[in-house]
Amino acid sequence: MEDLIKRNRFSKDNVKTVLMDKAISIVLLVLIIVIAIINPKILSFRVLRDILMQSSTKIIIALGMMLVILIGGVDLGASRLVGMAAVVSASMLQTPDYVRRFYPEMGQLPIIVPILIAVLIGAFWGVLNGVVVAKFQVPAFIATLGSMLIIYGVNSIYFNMPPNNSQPIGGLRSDFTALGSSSIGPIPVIVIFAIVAIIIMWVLLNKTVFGKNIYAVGGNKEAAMVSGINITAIIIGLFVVCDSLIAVGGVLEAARTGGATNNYGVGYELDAIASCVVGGVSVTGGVGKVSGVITGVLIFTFINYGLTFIGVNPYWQNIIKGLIIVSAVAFDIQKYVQKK
Amino acid sequence: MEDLIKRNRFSKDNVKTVLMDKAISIVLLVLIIVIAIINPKILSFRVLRDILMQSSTKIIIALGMMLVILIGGVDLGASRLVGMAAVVSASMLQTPDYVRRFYPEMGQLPIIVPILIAVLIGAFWGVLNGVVVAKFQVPAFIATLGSMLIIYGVNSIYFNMPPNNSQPIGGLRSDFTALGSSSIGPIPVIVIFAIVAIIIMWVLLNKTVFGKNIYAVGGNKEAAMVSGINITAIIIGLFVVCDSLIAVGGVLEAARTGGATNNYGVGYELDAIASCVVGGVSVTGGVGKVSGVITGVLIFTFINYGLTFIGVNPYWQNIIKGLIIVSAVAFDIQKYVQKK
Amino acid sequence: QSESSSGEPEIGCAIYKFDDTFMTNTRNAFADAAEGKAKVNIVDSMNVQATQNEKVDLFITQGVDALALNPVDRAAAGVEIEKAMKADIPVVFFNRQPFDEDMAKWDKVYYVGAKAEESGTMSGQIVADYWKSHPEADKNGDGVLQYVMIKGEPGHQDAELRTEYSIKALQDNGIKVEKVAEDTGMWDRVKGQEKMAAFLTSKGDVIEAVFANNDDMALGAIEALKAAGYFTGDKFMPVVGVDATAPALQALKEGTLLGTVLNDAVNQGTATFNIAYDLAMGKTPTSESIGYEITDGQYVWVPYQMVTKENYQDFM
Amino acid sequence: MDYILEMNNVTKTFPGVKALDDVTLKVRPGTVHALMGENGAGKSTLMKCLFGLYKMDAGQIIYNGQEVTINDAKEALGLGISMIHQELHTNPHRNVMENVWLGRYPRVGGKKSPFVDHKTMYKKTKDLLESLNLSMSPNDLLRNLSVSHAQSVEIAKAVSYDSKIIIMDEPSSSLTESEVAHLFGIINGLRDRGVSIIYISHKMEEILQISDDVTIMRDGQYVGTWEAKELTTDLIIKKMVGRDLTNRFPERNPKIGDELLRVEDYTSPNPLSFKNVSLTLRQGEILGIGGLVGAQRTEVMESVYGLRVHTSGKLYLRGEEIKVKKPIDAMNKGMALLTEERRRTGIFPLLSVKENLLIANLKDYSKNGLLSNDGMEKDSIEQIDTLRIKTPSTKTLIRSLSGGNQQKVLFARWLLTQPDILILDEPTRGIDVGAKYEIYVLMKEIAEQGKGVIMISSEMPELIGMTDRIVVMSEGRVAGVVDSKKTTQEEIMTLATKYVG
Ligand SMILES: Nc1ncnc2c1ncn2[C@@H]1O[C@H](COP(=O)(O)OP(=O)(O)OP(=O)(O)O)[C@@H](O)[C@H]1O
Ligand SMILES: Nc1ncnc2c1ncn2[C@@H]1O[C@H](COP(=O)(O)OP(=O)(O)OP(=O)(O)O)[C@@H](O)[C@H]1O
Ligand SMILES: [Mg+2]
Ligand SMILES: [Mg+2]
Repeated sequence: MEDLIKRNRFSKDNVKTVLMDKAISIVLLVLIIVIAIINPKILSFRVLRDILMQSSTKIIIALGMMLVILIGGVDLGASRLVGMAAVVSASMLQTPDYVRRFYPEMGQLPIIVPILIAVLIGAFWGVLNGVVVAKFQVPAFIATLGSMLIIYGVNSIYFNMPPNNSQPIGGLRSDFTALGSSSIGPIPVIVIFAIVAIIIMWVLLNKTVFGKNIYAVGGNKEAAMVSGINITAIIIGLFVVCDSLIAVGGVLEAARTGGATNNYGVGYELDAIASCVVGGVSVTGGVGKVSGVITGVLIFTFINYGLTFIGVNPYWQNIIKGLIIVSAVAFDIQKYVQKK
Repeated sequence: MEDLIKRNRFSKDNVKTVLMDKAISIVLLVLIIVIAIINPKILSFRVLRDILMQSSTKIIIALGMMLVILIGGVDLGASRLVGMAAVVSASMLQTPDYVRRFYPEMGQLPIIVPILIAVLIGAFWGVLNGVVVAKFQVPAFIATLGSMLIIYGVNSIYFNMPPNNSQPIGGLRSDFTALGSSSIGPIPVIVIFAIVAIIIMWVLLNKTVFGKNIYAVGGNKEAAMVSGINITAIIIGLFVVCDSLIAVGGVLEAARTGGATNNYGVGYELDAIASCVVGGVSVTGGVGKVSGVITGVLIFTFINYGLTFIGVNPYWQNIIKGLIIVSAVAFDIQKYVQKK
Repeated sequence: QSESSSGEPEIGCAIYKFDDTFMTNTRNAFADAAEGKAKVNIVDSMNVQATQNEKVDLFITQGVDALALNPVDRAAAGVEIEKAMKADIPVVFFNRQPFDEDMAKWDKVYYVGAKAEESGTMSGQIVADYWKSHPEADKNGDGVLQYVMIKGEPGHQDAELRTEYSIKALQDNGIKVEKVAEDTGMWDRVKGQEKMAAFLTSKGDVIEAVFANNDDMALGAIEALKAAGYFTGDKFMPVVGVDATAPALQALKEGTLLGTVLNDAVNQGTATFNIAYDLAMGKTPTSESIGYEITDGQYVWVPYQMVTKENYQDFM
Repeated sequence: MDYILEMNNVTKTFPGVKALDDVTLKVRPGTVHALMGENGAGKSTLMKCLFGLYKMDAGQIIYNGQEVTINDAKEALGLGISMIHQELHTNPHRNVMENVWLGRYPRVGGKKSPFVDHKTMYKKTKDLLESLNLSMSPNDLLRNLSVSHAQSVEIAKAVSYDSKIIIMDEPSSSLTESEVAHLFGIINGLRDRGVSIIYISHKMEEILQISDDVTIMRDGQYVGTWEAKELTTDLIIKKMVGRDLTNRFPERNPKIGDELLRVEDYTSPNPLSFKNVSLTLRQGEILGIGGLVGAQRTEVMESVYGLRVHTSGKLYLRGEEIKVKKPIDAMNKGMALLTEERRRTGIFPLLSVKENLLIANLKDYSKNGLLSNDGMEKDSIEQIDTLRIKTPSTKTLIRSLSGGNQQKVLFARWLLTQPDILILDEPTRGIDVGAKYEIYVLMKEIAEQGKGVIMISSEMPELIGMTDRIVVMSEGRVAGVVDSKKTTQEEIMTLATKYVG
């Protein structure tokens, strides 16, 4: 039906269409204005910086998630993979004099080594997810539900290894935590990570054969198949990119908070999916833009930040957040339902 | 015509096809056998009873969820609606002499009244969800994400009302808790609830126009519209049935545990979706059977029960559970991917 | 009484949630105490009361000799007690206290835990002590302590009691207080950090103390404070948490965390096991047999301990 | 080398159906080879075996003198075999050029580079479209194209592979005559370059006009191969159907009565779509609607049926004004619409043949709120028999039926609603000659009951042969109404181009 209605819409651009097209950004703008009226301090560089910093890891994770949604799936394992990447990287990046070290005897590793290990673990799970989805035709929902449970189990066992025994991992090296808190000039390092991820993903999706093929597989798998596309390779590839990005997100969460437990990342998968969908990525696959995902994440971060900023009671925060999300999407969707 | 009937029968006759068709049930059987070898005590009437009782509310909730999945959506709000139904029904069904009553002044209501109120609240949210999805064309994922947040907010505010102030609700009347714990003859009351729900849903989906129309809308929305199906009415209707069932599930959870907090039901939505999908309900809509959902729930309950029964460490339980789910579905799916 | 092949009694133990540092320590202590004495099956209720009920049913079906339960929802303990009574399997609850009227249902029900209010009172006391000994803590000099509260999950028993009693302790010390902001960090370090960042930007220098319902959120808040330039030079902010986790002790050492409150996991776990063991052996636990004081015939109270710069080394 | 391709003794079984039974196909280089057979004869299945989409149970493929096995589309394409599929295989969310070059995008700096060369792709697409005389832009999104344009994109894509063999499975079913003529121009060009075309169609005129050789299949079996010049339409039909078919159209004695439906001044909100359309349908009449692709015939009728919005205009049923906002309103007034795109707006792929037949009619089988299976089964079997729908059972999923048989199911669906006004949008698309005749008979019977039929068709012979009057549309407007008995193809074409340009 959506399609039918869509075709009915004017193909000529006009102002209203453009406005409609940017519905989500407009919602964000209105939100900013309303909150600024209540507390004008929100219009400060500090706030912008806070929001960009808080959005950074979420953008990285959501961009990964986007790839899976583009083929009509979700990666439920994202949450636990964040936890695993956080725990693994943190466990190898503690200061030598910290008393409760995960590896009491380990020397000082170059910072890149544990990070690479964490990202490789992400890529490894990506391969597994991809193989299960592409080769065994298991729906992504179930495949990643499985990996969610398995990753969590494995990570918990690692986290529970003596001498750590499930203690929160702390005492992280300052060169590691700097990734989450320091700045280069006025720009926080973590934001630079996000920008790099955005650029990579934008180029990937818009300029490379691989990216185009992802849209092709997501938009019409059969058409892709009869055009000789290696669907298996595409699906495995996109899971690898997705889960590597999510692992990067997990590493940065550890760096940003200066700690890690096996519980890190819980609920992140839902946030990431929600950001994507609010940003216009279609859950049925084939449609979605990097810019949309960024807007989606910013909306969520801003709602959370803004409502706390003006001191809304947490119960009401939930209600308001729910209303904003639904109405933003309802408003956004009207561009397709115009005239009916 | 004669010919057709003969062929009709013939096509059923393939043993291999039958085996494939029952892949999921076979997985369940193998699981039971493996666990029985490790600990034969699992083969007892008590265990069967436990498993049926533990599956009852899950079946009721999963059957509700199934309806939304049949049209290619999910009801994320299910979790919080369970909490709301539990809190609302429990708050009105406390013994008169209990000191921390939610309504200190309230008389003894007939047990059906609070239960009906809870179910009507479910139906009310069903209408809202349905309208947002059908009328405003918001994807079910987002619409119910919104209601998840809103229901939780509203329920928390209710739960926080003085004199309760967010205290767990206890002291439930014994006629209420009996719903969760007593038996009629050898059959627990809660199991009877589940059986009634199963019968209703089976009839609804297989023997009514409404049910057939749900499959039609889920299978091809545009074609359904052309065929004169009132899509809006179907979607609203199915959300009403879904959310009413979920509310019943919430009431029974309160009865079964003898308490309620606003935190009840967390994670139930994922369990319900997973049970449906493992039971062969397709996340893209249009495909799924009541029997599949029951099998899906039983598999999950049995995995949880069986692994604890033989004393597997909880971390390993996650890993094993993940492996079983993925392999069960991978095995099941092969019937569709039989070499072209 | 069904005894396992080794002749050891079987004890079924359900934890409200495995992913909880404190409960992990408690269950580890429980398991350590059980070593060589009893066969214990420790299970995860995954923060869902109904799941715990299911585990209890399973334990009853298995015919364990005693139950050790850490309820998800303390109001639901009543039904668990009834189930246990019917099967005549004694129960020890720990860490989350059932209502008194439920405890009164049966004499084979025990409780081991700390008084939740106490943790609130102690964290309030730590701030009160600091406030009194550091006049410069009153940044705006108005004689009123402006604080922010980072709460755990709303409706959670510990979150509600810690919030209430920490402020009550200040007031009992004769300190005037003003709440600048309050929000929930859901026990989570990331959220603690994000909420604190928003507080700092919106309220800025007004804030004179930070209360967090647990250490994870306190540490998150400290990260946000560091980002805002605190803990360098003489820019300081008193932050208190609860739990005395390893990273919190490290923060105490570094001087960023003002104090925390130790919930004594080892003694709670050990006391719980000792009672469960006596019960499983068919004995009635006494203060002597378990090594902890039993009050009112059913309760064992394990006190909280204040942890500050002065004594943190004792806990490392 | 006599043959570029030989498929020998191909057998393929689906659950309940032997789709191919020892079939042979031999294609000479540089020829157009027509593959003929009734709906469900196994034509598409044979081609899918060749293209690697299905695995043969038994049989041999000899290509270029060598035996080959083809496991998937990639291998087929690699060997120089490309295919236009019976059902559209496009990605609606992407543009024309990405659809055309899918799987072999031009790359910046060499074959191994990961980057797509958009400039080259644009230019190549533009050249391709121009060389094929197609009007769309490389940047148009597929979902904004009409079915026939999407079909043209598929043709362009298949041609652009530079293949040795191009399989065309009913490429003309959604094209109008002028577009078919254009397609034939393309095919002739390809043949001259030595390309072989395997051409599947149910349009007899096309076959004799374009093909060199004809292979005929019946019920999954090979009937034979002939040179086209040895054949006539009647011969082909006889070999296909296994019996004589004397008439193409049933004899009609229309008794035209009072006005049944009147559309007055319908205008779409879309300025590019229909404007000021008025037409009347009378009792006992079969009204044709003709025009070129893009004439907005579909849009007008979908609008009358409540599927699309219109800004102005009125609708009268037996002289009384009615409001139709949704299809259900139209159905309640006794209308039925067989839509143009069976895959998108017609079939429920995951439901059985029975459910697909009865979905618009379920209420009739509901007693006390419960459906009675006996009645449903009985009526389904009756429809399957009447229309000779080839299906293993009533419970078979419709998606495993051949395209033509799916179309028959949809036709039966609307017959079952017993409409007073039956609107048919390209009703005989993909339907074999025999079945076409049966459908015409049914249309005739409906009209004889004093009901009305509106038929949109791009097939000139059936438009003239079956209707009483023809409304010819051009660029969204009514260009004229002609009497079918007196008109000619030329007159209709002239009207159809009245507002073009
Ligand atoms: N995937 C499938 N599963 C089961 N049966 C199938 C499948 N595909 C085709 N069939 C059956 O095989 C037979 C041949 O179908 P096919 O599509 O090849 O016919 P066709 O000659 O192309 O007919 P049409 O002219 O209608 O397109 C039909 O009876 C059909 O029902
Ligand atoms: N330029 C266009 N932009 C957007 N959509 C278009 C355009 N042209 C046609 N369409 C859409 O394509 C569909 C088919 O319209 P088409 O132009 O084929 O009309 P038609 O004359 O009814 O065709 P047919 O002869 O196939 O029935 C219509 O739904 C219409 O909305
Ligand atoms: Mg075909
Ligand atoms: Mg058309």
